[in-house]
Amino acid sequence: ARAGDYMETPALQAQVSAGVLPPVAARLPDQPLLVHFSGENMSAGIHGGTLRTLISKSRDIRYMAVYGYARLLGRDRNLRLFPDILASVDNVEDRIFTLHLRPGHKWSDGHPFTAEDFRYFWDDVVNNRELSPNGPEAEFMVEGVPPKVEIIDTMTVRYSWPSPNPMFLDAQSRASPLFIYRPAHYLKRFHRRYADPAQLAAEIGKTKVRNWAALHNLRDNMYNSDNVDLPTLQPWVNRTASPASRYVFARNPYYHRVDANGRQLPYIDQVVMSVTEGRLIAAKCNAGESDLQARGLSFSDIMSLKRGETRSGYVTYLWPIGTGSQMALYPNLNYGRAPFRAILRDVRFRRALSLGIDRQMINRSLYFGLATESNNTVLPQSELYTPAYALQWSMYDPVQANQLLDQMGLTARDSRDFRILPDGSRLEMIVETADPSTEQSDMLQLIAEDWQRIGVGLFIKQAERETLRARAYGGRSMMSVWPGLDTGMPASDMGPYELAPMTQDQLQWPFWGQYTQTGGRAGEPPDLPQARELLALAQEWRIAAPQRRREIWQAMLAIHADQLFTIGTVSQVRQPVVVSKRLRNAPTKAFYSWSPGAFFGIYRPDQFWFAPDPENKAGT
Amino acid sequence: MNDGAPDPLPHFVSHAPYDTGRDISLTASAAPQWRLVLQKLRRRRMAYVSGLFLLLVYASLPFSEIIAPYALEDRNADYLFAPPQAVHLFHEGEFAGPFVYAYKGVANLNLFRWDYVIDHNRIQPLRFFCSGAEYEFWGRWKADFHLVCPDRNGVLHLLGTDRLGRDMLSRVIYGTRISLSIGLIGISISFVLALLIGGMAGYFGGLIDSLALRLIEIIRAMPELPLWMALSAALPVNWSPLAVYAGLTAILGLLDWPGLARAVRAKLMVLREEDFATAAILMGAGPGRLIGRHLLPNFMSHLIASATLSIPSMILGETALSFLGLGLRPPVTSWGVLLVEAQNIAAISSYPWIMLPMAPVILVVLAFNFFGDGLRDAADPYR
Amino acid sequence: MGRYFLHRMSLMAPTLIAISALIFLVIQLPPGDYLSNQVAELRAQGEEANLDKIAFMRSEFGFDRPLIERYGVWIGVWPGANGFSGFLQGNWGWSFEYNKPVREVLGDSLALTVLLNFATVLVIYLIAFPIGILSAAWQYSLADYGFTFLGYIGLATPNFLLSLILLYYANLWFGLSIGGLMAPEYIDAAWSWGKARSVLEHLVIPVLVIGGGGAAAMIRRLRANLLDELQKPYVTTALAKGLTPFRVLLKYPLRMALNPFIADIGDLLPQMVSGSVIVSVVLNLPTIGPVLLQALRSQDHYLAGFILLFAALLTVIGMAVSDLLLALLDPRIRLSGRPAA
Amino acid sequence: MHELLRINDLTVEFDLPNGKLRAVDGVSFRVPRGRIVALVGESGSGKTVIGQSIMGLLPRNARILGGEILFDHDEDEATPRIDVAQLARRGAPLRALRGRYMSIIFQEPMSALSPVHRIGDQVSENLSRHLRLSAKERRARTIDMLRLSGFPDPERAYRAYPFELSGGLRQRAMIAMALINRPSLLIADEPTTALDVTIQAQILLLLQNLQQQLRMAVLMITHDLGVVANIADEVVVLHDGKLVEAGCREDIFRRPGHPYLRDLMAAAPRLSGAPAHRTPPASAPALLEVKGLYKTYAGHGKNGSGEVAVADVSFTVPRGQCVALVGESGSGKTTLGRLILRATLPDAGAVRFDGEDVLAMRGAALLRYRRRAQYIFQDPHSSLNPRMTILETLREPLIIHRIGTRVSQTARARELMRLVGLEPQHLARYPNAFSGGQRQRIVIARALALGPELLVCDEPVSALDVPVQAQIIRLLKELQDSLGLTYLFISHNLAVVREIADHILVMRGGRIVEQAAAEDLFAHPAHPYTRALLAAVPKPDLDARLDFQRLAAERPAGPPEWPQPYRLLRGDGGTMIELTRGHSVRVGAPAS
Ligand SMILES: Nc1ncnc2c1ncn2[C@@H]1O[C@H](COP(=O)(O)OP(=O)(O)OP(=O)(O)O)[C@@H](O)[C@H]1O
Ligand SMILES: Nc1ncnc2c1ncn2[C@@H]1O[C@H](COP(=O)(O)OP(=O)(O)OP(=O)(O)O)[C@@H](O)[C@H]1O
Ligand SMILES: [Mg+2]
Ligand SMILES: [Mg+2]
Repeated sequence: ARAGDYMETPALQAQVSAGVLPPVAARLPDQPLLVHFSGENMSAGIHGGTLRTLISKSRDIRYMAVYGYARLLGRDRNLRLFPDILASVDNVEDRIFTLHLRPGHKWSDGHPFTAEDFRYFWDDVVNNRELSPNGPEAEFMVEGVPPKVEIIDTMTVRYSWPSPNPMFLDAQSRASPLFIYRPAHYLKRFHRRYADPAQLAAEIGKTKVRNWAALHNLRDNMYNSDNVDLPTLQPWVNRTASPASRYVFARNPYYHRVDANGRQLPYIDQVVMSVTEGRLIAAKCNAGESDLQARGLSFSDIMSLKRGETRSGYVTYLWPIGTGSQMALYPNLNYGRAPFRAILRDVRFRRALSLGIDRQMINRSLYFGLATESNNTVLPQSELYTPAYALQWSMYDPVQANQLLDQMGLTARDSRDFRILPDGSRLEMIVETADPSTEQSDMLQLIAEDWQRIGVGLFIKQAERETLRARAYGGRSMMSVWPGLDTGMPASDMGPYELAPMTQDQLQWPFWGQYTQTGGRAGEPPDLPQARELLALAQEWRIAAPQRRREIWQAMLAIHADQLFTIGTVSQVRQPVVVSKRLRNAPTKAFYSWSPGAFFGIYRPDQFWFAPDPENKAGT
Repeated sequence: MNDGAPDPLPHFVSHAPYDTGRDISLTASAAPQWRLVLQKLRRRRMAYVSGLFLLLVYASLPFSEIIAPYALEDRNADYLFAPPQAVHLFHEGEFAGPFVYAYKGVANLNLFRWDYVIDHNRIQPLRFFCSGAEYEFWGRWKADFHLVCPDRNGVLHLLGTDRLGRDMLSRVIYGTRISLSIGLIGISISFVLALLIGGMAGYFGGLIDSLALRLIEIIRAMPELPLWMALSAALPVNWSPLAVYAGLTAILGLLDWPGLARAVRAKLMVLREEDFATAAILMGAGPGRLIGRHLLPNFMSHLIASATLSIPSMILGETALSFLGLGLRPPVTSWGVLLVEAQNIAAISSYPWIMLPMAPVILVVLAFNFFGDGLRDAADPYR
Repeated sequence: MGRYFLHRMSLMAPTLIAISALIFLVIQLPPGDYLSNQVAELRAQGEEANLDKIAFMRSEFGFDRPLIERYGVWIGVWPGANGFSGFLQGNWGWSFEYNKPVREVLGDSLALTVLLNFATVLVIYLIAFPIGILSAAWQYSLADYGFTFLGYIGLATPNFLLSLILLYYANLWFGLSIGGLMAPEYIDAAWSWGKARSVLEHLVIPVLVIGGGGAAAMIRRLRANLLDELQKPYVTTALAKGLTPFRVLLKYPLRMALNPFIADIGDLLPQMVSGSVIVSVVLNLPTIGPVLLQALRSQDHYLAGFILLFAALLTVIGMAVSDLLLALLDPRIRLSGRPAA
Repeated sequence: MHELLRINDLTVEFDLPNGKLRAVDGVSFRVPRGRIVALVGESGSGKTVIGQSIMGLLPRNARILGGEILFDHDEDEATPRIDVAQLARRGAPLRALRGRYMSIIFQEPMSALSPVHRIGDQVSENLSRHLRLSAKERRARTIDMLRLSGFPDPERAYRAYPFELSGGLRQRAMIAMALINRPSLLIADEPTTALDVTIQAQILLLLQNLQQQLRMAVLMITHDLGVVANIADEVVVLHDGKLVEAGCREDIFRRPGHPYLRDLMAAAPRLSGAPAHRTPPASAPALLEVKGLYKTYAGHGKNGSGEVAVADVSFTVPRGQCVALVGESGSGKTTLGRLILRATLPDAGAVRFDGEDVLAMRGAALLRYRRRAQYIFQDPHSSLNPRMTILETLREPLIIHRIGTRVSQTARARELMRLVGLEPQHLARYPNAFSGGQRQRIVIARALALGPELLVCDEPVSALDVPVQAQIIRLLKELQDSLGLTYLFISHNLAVVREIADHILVMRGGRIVEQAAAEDLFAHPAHPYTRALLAAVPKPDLDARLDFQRLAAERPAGPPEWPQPYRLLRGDGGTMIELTRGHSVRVGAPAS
């Protein structure tokens, strides 16, 4: 499509006619991103409509930045990286990245989006000690060295490192991306370097914050969508100040994509997010109060969702969940108490626990047998998958499990047939869960019954997410339950960092993760050889060639399958996704995954559109 | 109109036999007061029946294991969300003893639901005084004796099963034990404290009253919600869930007394001014006796009403705790736990039998209430 | 009376101090704090980019200072980073979760909370008093049994199960949107007939659920107290004047039977805030209940602290009001000397 | 037709847990318009029940088994008489009569008033129920009625609460309430038991006036034959629920026929004639010593001045003697009694019991005192715990002082019941199921349970018919002889006082105005108030009827009007001077 062929959006027509808004051709970049529809059920659509969806707390409006998924580079449905906001990018040896912007691209307030926005971020935000006491984020640092940032011209920026930084581009495509640009024209008024001191002081006083840095931080939130004044590049812009119980996101008139018919995206005029108690989300979907919903729905809701389909005009799709395991047990290798610590570190114990779980029973009792019984590893859909990763030590075998435990010397039993430790205490695992629904505790209950047959007790402890984490980080929790690998379908060019002790929030080895994360300032160095090996492999991956990367991934996955640092249960549980019958271009078969995938993000909600209502109530 | 004097009254003298001693037709009775109350109670049918019902329920508590057809932890993965079975007596027109028809679950993958097909040709007779699922009597002795059991190869789910295939009837029976026994701890604590503190404050007044009132205020204003949350983080998990629950009800009781205490105090401030209170003081009654024997009985109606009202709140208090992740943990089962599990749209729309545990709660609460009413009336001197 | 009033008011100060300290302590009890939790949460989601801000806020809000000092700052008797700025200075604190002053976060929901709970209390009284009187006056009548039964069903069903059931059927049968205080399309709309209607429709269930139990309880206790008073000789005296039994009931026994209810007023006011937390959460009502719960969960201390303090203040005021009313209601309390023991 | 009220064959039965009790058994009598009919009879004979039946205010457990209660509320002959017994208890027709055409003065006025409503409110309510009046008018009428009923300060009374009033004042409030609508029929159940005789005379005069001016009829239930003799036109005598005799006054007093009535006449205590008096033991040691007692109740009027109830009271009661306290209603007798027993604390002064300072007693000493000194309350109804059966009530003091076992306590309770003339069968009943006189005896029994040394009796026999009264007095005297019991005997009934007292104190306005040995006082009353009191005693003798009109006219209005030297001007407390040995009287400061 060429400039003259663009079609004005009906919803904006009035503003354009009134001269408040420039016409569509002037709003789009010189070279907008042209969207082609190919594939089953995909078609160019028409403008209009309101997409209703539900969130369980105000803070969840940040998911709009995930669903919107406008990134410098994004991934397509096949997880391939492509320039999105950027016109193009030049990559030299994963070291030198030259980013080319789209001329004429504008922020949602109409101000041009230029290299200045990158410079401002780099010079005045990241490298301002008051705003960023910790300096640049980890993604910027390669062996402790930050990039050289050059502004080539208004449309070109270059980042270069002495050694490769392969994660740099990937970081741009994540569900929660590394935002390396800021709307400088807007934020400068809160920056001491640029703002008029008197006005700045007045603003500080008005907002009741303590100083300019706090004010800047308050206003600068590219991800959270909580500042209605902050210009954005996303398809929809938040128009409701929080707190509210209903957030309206209006279309971004300067969005950079068009379809082949010359219609500027997004098709849908506005997205309304209503804050709803989590337990009511299923009921509300059932009553037809959401047009697109996955969050807040779980497998056990499917039945009642199916029942409401005809009455309320939606379809319930079942997307496999993209995590490595629906629920994995994380034995805390850094647990503080003596006898248990040693036991948890004994691989025979972990294997016995895994062998002692009747995954088939779990699958049948809780998921109609539709899930896949597996370790916590990559999914079959991943190019890295081999069956051994999923099956090793995971077939139900209480006899072998008992043998393993006996071998460990845990032969003494008490009156109720539980094993007894040398110090006389009973062999019981306290498993902490932060799941407010009954799914995890039901599963744990089934596991508890299974483990009883191998003489191991299981106690369930309900906790808040935050408390659970805090306890794990302190080495105070023995074992926790959490979903498995975030990235269940990795490609070898994605970092295998989840598999190695890299960060504190890895519940199986928080101290070791913390150690790596802080560069040795806190935590403990990994002292299991396998963990050390994982760490070494992960570090090697960074500079390895593509083929080697694949080998590294596989080596790491093999270590996991053998060592069972986390104990998986079942994977590919179906996520019910409620989609209004009128909503087009939403995939019927897809994966529900945060990374990669950004949930709906890679399916591009800006391309979804509403078929006209047969009763002609189109739009609202 | 005649304004004059009325007709003179003729002088009447009764000639009926006159004896100074009075003939008393009443039976002599010097029964103690509680016996009188009991007598009167027996004449109130509703209250009496309620009382007997409660007695029966309480008497059954020690034998939950025997009464329940299944053991607490029994689970049958082939019968998930199975609906209640009806007990029949006649099969194809012929008496076949109490039996149920066999049924079988089929996964319906269109609607994601278990459909059960009843096999009208296979009858599964109930067995009585039989050996069935194995259990540990009072968590101690292994046994398998039951009042009623399913057919040897059959199942018996008179109230259906839940999502994990556990027999609802058995769970309700086990839940009764917990809910009715431990829940009373809370009420007792709350009542004892309320009567003690409210009584002292109302009776003594002055400094004691002031102190008690401040204490009440502080406890009332105490943020319960965060307190529970802090507790949930602090409680050791491998405490037996029962101990946790008992502890929590105790705390519920500890936090619950101020309302009643204020009411008691207010009422006592009035009652202590009554002459009969003064009379008791002049007889030498100490504060304890005066409050307990003279003043509080005059507040009995309110107390009884409060007690019958506390019972549901104690039984259900646990559901609120579960909401905060603090209630009983499986496998221990109480009515509260069962009700919490019923709290989802699926149960309401598709598996209504999951909500059946509401029935015993309502029954027991009503029984307590009617019993309380009867007791109130029986203790009322004006009736 | 006047002196009693002043005396009673002066007693509130120490109580409030004690309560505020308690609240501050209790909300700090669970391990961790909002900011460190936030660090964990962000890390877990790979949102490392935001970590800086948090480090920044830590020092801003003095999370490194001793507890007592923070309490002092919160109340306004200790200089904070910006001098004295606490409750005493009218600063309600800062919400981390919303990144806004607490005052702004609560604005509307405070009013809505009061609306909802005022409606509830009103309904409780409007329902409970007539019915309580009725079932005392016609004890053991059909009406008496009927209301008893209904009330106890309400009492014996957990609030949120009841709300869910009601919600489900209200939606199925009347097409009422689920949860909330109005249909979604009205949320940002200006006030209109439609909106008011929608609000009223949506008030029915919460008021029934929250108020139902309360009303049932009140009916039972009122009935019991009235039955006691109805037998007193002074009631006969009043009847001897030819008053209708109903008027007599209202003027004499009711007044005496009120005593325990007045004593309970202290509870009513704070319940306006905290009594309905769980129901509000389940029914998705825009009151401060859910805000409080969420604030507690995410350890948004100052927000939670403010709400709790607000509730505590209401409690204390409620208690004082109830004491004053008690004295007004019963001259024997007001005028009597201390008993001799 | 002159009969305002006609009762035919009335039978009333009570349902009790252990059987049925026929309280009224086939009673018939009439009340002519504008006449006073006295209903006399044994305590517990059903008098109150008859009154309640007429008003339709029987207790729940009572049923009218048969008979008619015909009431002709207006003078119009055309309208048929209404059978009150047939009217629905809650119905409008009955309500229209109550309070307007018939009203009742309850036997126990102290509990019959709502404790939380002001007197003015409760009295004027009757007006607002039946007449349309402006608020101001209503208030004016009410205050007027209060004044007529003998309230010295009606304005204050209008604002007062019942518990602030003395027994007599409360009774007067009851009277005002009943009379304010000028009913056609007044049922007065012992309307003057709590009043001293001067006030009683005033009330009786009021009744007579109303009777004559408005043709009001009065059904007067009373034990006081003196009152009967003075005002009744016709007399109805009940015994054990049955009518035993009825006739006009002359017939009854001059020709009593039934043995019960003759007993009654014989037992009536009189002021004349020699009392069967024992000689007081000479100079016994003082058991009770009262010195300079003061008590002022906090006022709540606009000026905030308190109500001086007891001022500068000193006296001693020797062991084994009976000191009587007589005086005007509201003069502080009850307060004095309460002070002595430490039910109320005095503002100043000392009480010594057996040499010990009562006010300083603590712990065990106090408990011992509680055992040795007992109090009989003026209002039996309110002093009995409504939730305790009589058995429990009588056992209670024994339990408190840990005397005996369950069995022996029950036996003691039975014995006490018999002592005061009640059937032990009633032990399982609650106080509300007794008649006024029966309750009074229960209170006496309770006070005797512990075998006390000092008994402060506040109107102990006011509700008893004369034979029972005599029985009780006899009992008290016996106890005095056998156990050396000491009494402080508060009473308005001077004849009874004469029977039992060794020494008499006369109180007026919180102060003792005269004190003397019993015979001395009756023979030579010195103080004008004492004289007025003696002059106002009605005698059960048709030939010695009082002229209420004259009494009212002659009665000195108050201390400032007393003749010299007794005159007390405002603020002058006066001083006691001794006339003869043991006989002192209060005189004012000589006029300057
Ligand atoms: N509520 C009641 N329940 C049961 N018995 C009662 C009740 N009230 C009165 N009685 C009985 O009825 C009888 C008559 O009582 P009533 O009050 O009429 O006596 P009375 O003549 O007024 O006596 P007194 O002179 O002592 O007041 C008594 O024996 C009494 O015990
Ligand atoms: N609680 C009180 N508050 C205020 N005034 C009171 C109180 N009790 C009694 N009085 C007043 O004190 C005075 C004395 O009362 P008291 O009851 O001692 O009189 P009494 O001599 O026993 O009279 P009666 O013979 O009528 O019973 C009365 O004027 C009364 O109004
Ligand atoms: Mg009587
Ligand atoms: Mg008196």
